[in-house]
Amino acid sequence: MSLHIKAQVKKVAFITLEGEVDSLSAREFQKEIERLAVEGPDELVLLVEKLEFISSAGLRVLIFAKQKMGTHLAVYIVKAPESVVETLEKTGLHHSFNIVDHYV
Amino acid sequence: MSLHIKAQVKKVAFITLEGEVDSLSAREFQKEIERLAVEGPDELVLLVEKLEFISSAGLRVLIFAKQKMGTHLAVYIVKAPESVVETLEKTGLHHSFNIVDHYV
Amino acid sequence: MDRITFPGTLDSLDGIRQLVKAQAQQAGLEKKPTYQLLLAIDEIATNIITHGYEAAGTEGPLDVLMELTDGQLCVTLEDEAAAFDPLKHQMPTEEFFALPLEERPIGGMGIHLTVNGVDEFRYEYAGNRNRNIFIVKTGAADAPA
Amino acid sequence: MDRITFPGTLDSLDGIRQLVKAQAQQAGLEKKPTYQLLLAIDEIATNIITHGYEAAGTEGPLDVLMELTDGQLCVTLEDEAAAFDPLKHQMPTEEFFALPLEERPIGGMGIHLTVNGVDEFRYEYAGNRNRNIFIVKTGAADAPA
Ligand SMILES: Nc1ncnc2c1ncn2[C@@H]1O[C@H](COP(=O)(O)OP(=O)(O)O)[C@@H](O)[C@H]1O
Ligand SMILES: Nc1ncnc2c1ncn2[C@@H]1O[C@H](COP(=O)(O)OP(=O)(O)O)[C@@H](O)[C@H]1O
Repeated sequence: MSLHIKAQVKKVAFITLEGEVDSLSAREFQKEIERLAVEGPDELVLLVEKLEFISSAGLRVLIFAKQKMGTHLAVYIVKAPESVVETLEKTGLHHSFNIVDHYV
Repeated sequence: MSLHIKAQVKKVAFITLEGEVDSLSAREFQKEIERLAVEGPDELVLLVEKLEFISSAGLRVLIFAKQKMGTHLAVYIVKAPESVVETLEKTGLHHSFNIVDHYV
Repeated sequence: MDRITFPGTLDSLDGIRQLVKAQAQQAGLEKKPTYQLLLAIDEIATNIITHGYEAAGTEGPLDVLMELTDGQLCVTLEDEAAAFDPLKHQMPTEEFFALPLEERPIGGMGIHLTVNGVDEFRYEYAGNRNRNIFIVKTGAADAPA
Repeated sequence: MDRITFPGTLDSLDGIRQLVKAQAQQAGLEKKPTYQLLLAIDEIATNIITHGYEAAGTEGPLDVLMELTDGQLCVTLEDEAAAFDPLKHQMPTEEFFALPLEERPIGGMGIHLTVNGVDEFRYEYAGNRNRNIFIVKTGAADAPA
């Protein structure tokens, strides 16, 4: 039995969201996305375990992120509370984002 | 309740090791580390769920990785099988590496 | 029925959520339907503020009225912006939500989430005011028999 | 007792592990002590090949002898490199392993893992050959009484 090695370096953008994203606070979220987009990340990891609320204004920022960073960009939504998952499903965004318990 | 956002971009080196690392195959492992070190990653993530064997020659490469990429470099050893964890503990390397089930 | 008046600006959203949340908790509404109700109200309130007042360059009030009757919680948002019936707006189809993001318009999710988030959603226009009405079944009768 | 001769080169390590693993499985040795035994043998075999033969610019054989007796598996590695008793080598202390990596020599783990990986480790020198002997208790008697 031999050794198989797979190696790669990725630029990963990590964003932790805690609290509530409504139309007002979505602006801060968008600003962070714009700031990170400049660095040209390969993947976007959203840590949302403590995200208590997100309205469609927040979802728009998620879509904006893909458009800004490239639609091929893999986005991971980590530890999304049930209600957040439900909203992503109702709006079809679960097709475009990886809803996971862990990034890696 | 307001929104708290934490954002950062990290260069993450991912290495998947499958199979057996002995003194012979440790050389391939070391070459990959050297190759990745050039890119100056912020963190090193070793995915070792299917690592079936690692001798001290492999552990030396781990130590080499820290010395090459900077001892401040955070190294995550993800999903290490029990025997691998035991070897890391016996050699005190669990003090210097993060032995975890998930990176994030 | 209490009427609480907020300014029709985005920084009212947080207070409106807190107000309705407190009432929903008092009504014994479960966590999930409470979340869906708050979301629906947030979506419509946002539309009133941005599409109703801001886009027209006007300002105005956003009133919240709440009524707890046997087995249901009724929340009404009232505003003085131009008449707009969300239910008359072309709703996105299933196909829309299955589109890849590149081919999909960025908006159009708010009314969809509203209508799908409450047991009943109604719109009325009366006395120069839009009335957006959200009704959820609380499952529990208001007063024990 | 079978004797299997491998060339004293690093590409023999894989075959040695497979050989010993098969024997350990036949002996009914559990997964964990089997792993520790393979590790111990790999460490000493590596030392023989690199420090014994390669460093001296010589070549030579690496013989594996295995013996399964009542309740124990005994594996012996024999080589013709210069005499070296691993047990006489200064073993790293607890303090060594607690040192931060910057302050710690990179090697010195092999003999430590060997001695700590088997129930008994012995060294003999006889007939111009190093004999490194690894003994593990299999827990099960070889033949049922
Ligand atoms: N109160 C309102 N006044 C005027 N137009 C409105 C109002 N509410 C919604 N709209 C119109 O309906 C569209 C769909 O609304 P919505 O589903 O909430 O999605 P979004 O607001 O994200 O575009 C809006 O883009 C807007 O053109
Ligand atoms: N067979 C051998 N012949 C000569 N020297 C040896 C032999 N085995 C081990 N040594 C010496 O003992 C040292 C410690 O060995 P070990 O604990 O396996 O760590 P490492 O080989 O990683 O340095 C080696 O560095 C080497 O100097």
